[in-house]
Amino acid sequence: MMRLNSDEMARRVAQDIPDGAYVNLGIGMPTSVANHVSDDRLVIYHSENGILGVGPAPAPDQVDPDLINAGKQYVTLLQGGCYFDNAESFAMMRGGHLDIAVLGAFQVSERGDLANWATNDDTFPPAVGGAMDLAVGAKQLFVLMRHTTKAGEPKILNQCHYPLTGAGVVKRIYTDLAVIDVTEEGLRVRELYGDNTLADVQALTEARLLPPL
Amino acid sequence: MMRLNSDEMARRVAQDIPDGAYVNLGIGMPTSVANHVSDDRLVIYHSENGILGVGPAPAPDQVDPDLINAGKQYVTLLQGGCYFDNAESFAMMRGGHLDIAVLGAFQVSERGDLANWATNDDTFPPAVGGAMDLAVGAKQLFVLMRHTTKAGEPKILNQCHYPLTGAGVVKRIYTDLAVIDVTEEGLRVRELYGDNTLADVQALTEARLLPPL
Amino acid sequence: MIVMNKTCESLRAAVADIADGSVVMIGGFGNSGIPLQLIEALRQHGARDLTIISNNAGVAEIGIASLLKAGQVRKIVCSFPRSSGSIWFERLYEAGDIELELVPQGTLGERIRAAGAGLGGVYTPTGYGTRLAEGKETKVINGKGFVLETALPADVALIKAHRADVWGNLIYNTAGRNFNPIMATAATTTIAEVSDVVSAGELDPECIVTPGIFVDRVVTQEASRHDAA
Amino acid sequence: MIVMNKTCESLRAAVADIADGSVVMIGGFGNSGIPLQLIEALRQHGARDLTIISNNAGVAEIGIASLLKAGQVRKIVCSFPRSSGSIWFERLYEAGDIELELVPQGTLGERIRAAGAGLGGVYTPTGYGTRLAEGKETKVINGKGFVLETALPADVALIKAHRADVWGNLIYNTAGRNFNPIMATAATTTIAEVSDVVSAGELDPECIVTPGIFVDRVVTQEASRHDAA
Repeated sequence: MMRLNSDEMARRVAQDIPDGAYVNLGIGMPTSVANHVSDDRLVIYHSENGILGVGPAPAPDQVDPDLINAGKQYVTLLQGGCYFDNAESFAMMRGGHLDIAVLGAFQVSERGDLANWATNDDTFPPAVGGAMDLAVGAKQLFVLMRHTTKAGEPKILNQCHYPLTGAGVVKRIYTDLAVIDVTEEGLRVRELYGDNTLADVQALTEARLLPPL
Repeated sequence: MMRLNSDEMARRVAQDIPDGAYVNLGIGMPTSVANHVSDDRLVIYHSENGILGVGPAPAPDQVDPDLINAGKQYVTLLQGGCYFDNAESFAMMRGGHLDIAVLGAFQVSERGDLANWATNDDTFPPAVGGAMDLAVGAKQLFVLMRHTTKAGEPKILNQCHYPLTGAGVVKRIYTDLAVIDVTEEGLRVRELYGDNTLADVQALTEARLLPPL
Repeated sequence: MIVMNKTCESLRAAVADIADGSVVMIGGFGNSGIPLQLIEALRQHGARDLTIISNNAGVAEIGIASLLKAGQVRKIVCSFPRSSGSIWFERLYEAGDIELELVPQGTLGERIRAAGAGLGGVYTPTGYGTRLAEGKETKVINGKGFVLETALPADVALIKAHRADVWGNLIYNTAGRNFNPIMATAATTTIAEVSDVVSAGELDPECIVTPGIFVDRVVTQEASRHDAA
Repeated sequence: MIVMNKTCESLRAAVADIADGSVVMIGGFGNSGIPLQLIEALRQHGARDLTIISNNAGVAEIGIASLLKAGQVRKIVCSFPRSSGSIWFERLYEAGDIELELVPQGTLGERIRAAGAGLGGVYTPTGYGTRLAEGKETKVINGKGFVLETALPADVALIKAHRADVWGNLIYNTAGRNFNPIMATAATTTIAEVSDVVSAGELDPECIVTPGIFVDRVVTQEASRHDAA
C-alpha cells in the first residue's frame, strides 16, 4: 500500500486549487496546503478572524501581535489584501463567496456528512469555532484527512457516529490512500495513489466505494 | 389663538435637543430644526444615507455631489463625522442608538401611533423610505407638524385613518399650538403657546387631551 | 506569480452578458453613488423584462428612469420610488405597466445583506403592525413584535465606487457608499463603475470598504460620455 | 460650541459601574484585538456572577482566564473555549462550575450584530441538522434548511481598538478588528481600550471603522502596567 505523508497529502490538494481562487484552509494539516501551491498561481487565502490575502509567516522582528490566522500563528498580508470584522468575514464564508474550503475531519459519511468538531466524549469540553459556517458556505468543501484512525478504524463511513458539523456538505475527500468524490451516486474514487487498488482502499473504508470513471 | 410659524415651531423643538445628542431630522420642516439649535450645544446629526456628523450646506464651489442628506440637499461633514453604508446606518436607527428622531406626520393617534408615509389615495404611488425604521428605533420620537390639516381637520386622532408608519411609537408632538406628550394615561398637554387654552386646543383635536401637570 | 486583474475594457463589455429577465441591483441614493454610466450601458445593451432593486426609481430621464422609459423594466423593488421628478415611474405605475414591491429602506438593506451573508431572512421590528407587514410571518420575541423578511439576492449588481484596485477592492466617496457595499455582496455578478483603478497594494488595507472577493468586474468611467457622473 | 469628549481618566474609572450579574462582551480572537487592560481592571473591580460573551475562554492565567480563575464568571457564551492552555476554563467545566453556551463562530457574530442592529433574530444555515440546532426553531426557505438564532445583547462591551478620537470614533490594527466592531454596537455601555486618543477630525472619515455613536467611553492603555498588550 502506498501511503502519502502529510506533505504529500497537502501537495496533492494544492494541485487542485486553481489560479485566482479564494480559499480558506482549516487549522492543522489543511493550513500547510498553502506551502505547496505552485508559484505560477495566485491564490487568495481567507482567514476567518478577518483577513483576505493572508501571506506567509513574518520575519521574527516583523511580527504584528494582532496579525494572526485562525490557528493563531503570526502571518502577513499580501499586497491587495485587506482586513474586516467577524460579521463580514463570516458573510464571506456563509454567503458562498469562497471558492474552496479545505478542512480536516474525524469522519465523513457516504452522503458527504462531515464530523470534525466533537467526539462523543462528553467530559471533554466542546469547541466548534468556524467549522460549521465553512461547511455550509464554501462553494466546494474539500476534506483532507488520513484514511483511517490511528487505531486503523475507517473514517469514511455509512454514517457518522460523531456529532455532525454539516449534513451533505463534503465535495471531495483527500486521504493518504486516494482521492474520493462525493457524488449523487455515492463515493466515487477519483484517484488511487501508486499501485493502491480499489479493493485495498475499500478494505479500509466502511462506506461502499465506486470505481474510478 | 397663538399659532407658531414654521420657524418658531422648529425653534421650539430645538430647545429640547440636549447637548451631545445623536439626532435624525426627517425631511421637510424637521430638517430646519438644526438651524435653531443654540451654538453652545454640540448635536450630532445622522442622515439615513450614511452620515454621522452632518454639517451645514456647502459653499456653491465646495459641493460634493455624493454628499447629500436624506432630503437630497448638499451638505458637509463636521470634524469628527464619518461615513458608512446603508446596513450600518439603519442599524443605528433600528438598534436604538439615536437619542432623538424628529419626523413630520399626517396623523398621530392618542396611543402614539404614527401615520406619515401614505394616504388612502391608491392612485398615488406609495413611498416609505426610512420612516418606519426611524419610528421603531429611535430612543425618543418627536413629531413636528401643524395641529390641523390645511382644511382645518384634526390630525391628532383617536386612531389614525391613514396607513400606520409605526404603532405606539410617538413620544411627543410639537404643533403650532402646543406641545403634547404621549403618556400611559393618554395625551398630556405639556405646554400651551401664548394664551392658548386647553379648551382652544381641544376643539381642534379629536383625541382627548389631559391638562398640563 | 500571476497577476489578478478584474478590470473590464469597456462599459459595454462589462454589461454584455446581462440576460433578459435578470434581477439587477443598482446602487445609489438619489444621484449620490449611482452608477450612471453602467446604467446607460445597460440601456444601450437593451436587456428587457428586468427586475430592478434600488432605493429610488430615478428622476427625469436619467439613470433608472431611462430604463423605465425604454420599457426594459418589469418590476421594481425599492423604498422610495416617488421623488420630485420621478415622472417615468409615476407614468408606468398609473398605467399599471410596472410592478412595485415597496420595502422600508432599512428592511431593503437587511434583505440585501442577508442574501450576501447567506442568511435565509431576518426578524425586523420595522413595519410590524403596518400595511407593509400584511401577509408576512410575525413573531413576538421578548414582548416585542417582529416581521420575517427574507433574503433578497440578485443576478447582477451595478455599483458605483470611487476607486478600485485590480483585485476588485473598493473605496467610496463620502456618502456615495449607501447601498453599494451591501449590493456588492448579494449578486452573482457584481460590476463596479469607478473613477480609476490602481495596482494591488495601493489602497490602504485598513480603509478598503468592499473586499475584492465580492467584486467580479471593475470598469473605469469614460470621460467623453455625456452621462459622466 | 462645546466639545464632546468620551475619554475616561483611568481604566479603573472606566469599569467602575459594572455590576454583579452583568452580561459582558469581550472582543478579541485569541490574543489579537483583546482588551487585556480592561479585563484586568474588571478583575480588580471584582464584579461577580458575570456572563461573558467572547470567542475564546482565555489561556494560561491572562485575559478571560484571569476572570475564570478569580471565580467571577457564572456563564460563558463562545465558539471556541478549548484552546491550547485554556486550563482555567477546562478546570471549571470539568467541575461543573461554569455554564457553557457553545455557538458557532459566525452565528455568534450574527447574533451580536442582530442585537446591535435591532433585529430579533436571523435564520442561518449554519448548524442546521446538527446538535447545536437542537431545540431551536428551523425553517426551510427555497429548499434550504435554516435555524432561527436570536439576538444576543449585553450590558457592557469591553473592546480593543488601535486609536480613538474624542467622539469615540475608532480604527483598529490589522486583524485586531474581529469581534470588536460588532460588539461595540450590541451593548448598553461600550468601553474601548486604545493606544491613543486624538482630536475630532484627526481620523480620516472614510476610514473610521466604528462610528462614535456606538462608543460610550474611551480609555488609553497605561504603559506602566505589566499587562500592557
